[in-house]
Amino acid sequence: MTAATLAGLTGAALVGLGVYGLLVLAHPLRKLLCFNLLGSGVFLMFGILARKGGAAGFAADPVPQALVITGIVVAFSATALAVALLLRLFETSGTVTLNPDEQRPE
Amino acid sequence: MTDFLLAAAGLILLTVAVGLARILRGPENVDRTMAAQLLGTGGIATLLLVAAATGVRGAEDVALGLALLAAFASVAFVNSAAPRQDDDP
Amino acid sequence: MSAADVFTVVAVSAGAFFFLAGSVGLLRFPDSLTRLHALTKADNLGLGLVVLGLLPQASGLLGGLKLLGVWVLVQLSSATAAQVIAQALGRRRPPP
Amino acid sequence: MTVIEILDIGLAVLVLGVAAWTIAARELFAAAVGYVAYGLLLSLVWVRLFALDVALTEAAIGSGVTGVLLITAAMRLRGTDPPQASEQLRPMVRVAAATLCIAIAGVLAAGVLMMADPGPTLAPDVARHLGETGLGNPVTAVLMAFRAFDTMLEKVVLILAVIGVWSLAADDAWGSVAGPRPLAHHQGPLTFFAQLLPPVGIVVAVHIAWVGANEPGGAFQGGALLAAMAMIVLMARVVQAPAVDRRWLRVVLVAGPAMFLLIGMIGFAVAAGFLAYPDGIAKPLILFIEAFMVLSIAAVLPLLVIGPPNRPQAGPP
Repeated sequence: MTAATLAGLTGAALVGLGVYGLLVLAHPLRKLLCFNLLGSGVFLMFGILARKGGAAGFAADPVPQALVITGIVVAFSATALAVALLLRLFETSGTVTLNPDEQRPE
Repeated sequence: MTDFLLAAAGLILLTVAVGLARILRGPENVDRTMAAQLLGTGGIATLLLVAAATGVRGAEDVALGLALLAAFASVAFVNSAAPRQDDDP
Repeated sequence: MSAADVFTVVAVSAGAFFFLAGSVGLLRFPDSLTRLHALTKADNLGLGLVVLGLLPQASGLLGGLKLLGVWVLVQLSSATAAQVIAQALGRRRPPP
Repeated sequence: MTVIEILDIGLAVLVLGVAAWTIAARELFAAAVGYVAYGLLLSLVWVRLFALDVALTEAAIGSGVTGVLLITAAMRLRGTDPPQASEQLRPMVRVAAATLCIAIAGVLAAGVLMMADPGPTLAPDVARHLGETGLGNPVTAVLMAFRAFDTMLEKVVLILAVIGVWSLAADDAWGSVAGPRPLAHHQGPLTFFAQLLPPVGIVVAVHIAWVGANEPGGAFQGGALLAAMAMIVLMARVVQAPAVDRRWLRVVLVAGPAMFLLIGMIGFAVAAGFLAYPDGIAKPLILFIEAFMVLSIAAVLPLLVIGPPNRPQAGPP
């Protein structure tokens, strides 16, 4: 098995793990972490596309690599915005849930 | 020589991975931060060894980038754990 | 095997040993400060010896300088990290 | 089985193990530290895929900057981590979710295993036109020339994110300063570190941005490392971040995409169209745009990490 196939399988498993965490975990920050796991799994699957598309003297196809670089930066900006929203919610309400039954009386 | 470098890389990765059990066990956040710090250094060593063995171009620059960021997690932890008497909530 | 290769094997093996020692220390030592001691050994000597061992294999002068740069930067980072972690520990638990 | 295969398998197991740990961890902080470790291991995987540009981006942004963001957030949200009773899922739901996810991962894995080898590729097209850009690094050529429109809009996304974060400021803090306050007197190892590392870091960052034309590296990676240096200085509380209503700060923020757009427009007049570069001077133009992009990225990333301005505006001095 080549390093590329192995990385692709790792990516597939990471997507599964990320979706599981998104569904099951309650805390929004944990959900964000899982969103990032899911994203990096997708990026790894791009990685196997790149490696298997290596041709014309390049070890890996540069186009999927460029897509992944763009993707990492965009995923970061989305995460940063979500963290800012979450911290602001915590500041104003003292809790991190939007469920009205769970808002702690303070 | 190639196989030796790769084996050394694998061994270092394995040992720092065992050290990662400190992230699992804690007991305190300081211990977890230390495990991340060890993984950072071990990761750099692994990267250098793998790069030397596989002859991939430009790996020294990746290692330099990682080395610049080596204290990042620890500093972030200490900074946010510091007493905030003069800070806003 | 040339002399340079023997040097690489010896130095890299010694580096791997220090990483092993650091990990074992991090796991087995009883409290945070002693674990910190184990961590810094791995950071300094482990990576230092690996870099030293890889120098004969480096691609040219610039490659070698970059390797040394990596080690110097990690020295600086790990020394700082150890200091601030120890400070954070000391702040929380004042000596009796 | 060769040594490299064992190493690859070990690395994959480790990546998956740490990922599973960040999901299973009881405490928020442990999960955040686990994510930092995960990002670092992932950049090793990218090195094994011969994608050094991605490895550098993942190390700097995926692990480093995101790690600081998550660790800081986890520390601020201490005490919120035990899930409330009604949000605990029943075991049946968990099993159903797990089954669904195993199915998703299985389908994706089957896709990976059935993928043609060699797969579909645009590499020959890139190789054919690489000469026209004058660049030696194909990834930079794709980012800055062949898919320049994407890269430009991605810079705009970063600025939109900054606007989004700033707009979360409380009314009385609008236009003021974000992030930790500087210390009154500087001493100790962290201050020393924050004074010693950035000069070295700036040299390395500029080096990586500059060699990006021909070797792995480029504007993203160099900019992210510069941003990391700015964050070290902020976290060591040596200086405070500039107030968000400073004009120069806003100019720096938009410099990258603005210069990209401007030169793209000039392409209408002197080359084949929007974002086309005239023959012969493509490389200097690309490096010129990249210089501004490095500055913008270096400003955007720390601003996103330190969050909205959080101190009431001080009166006029």
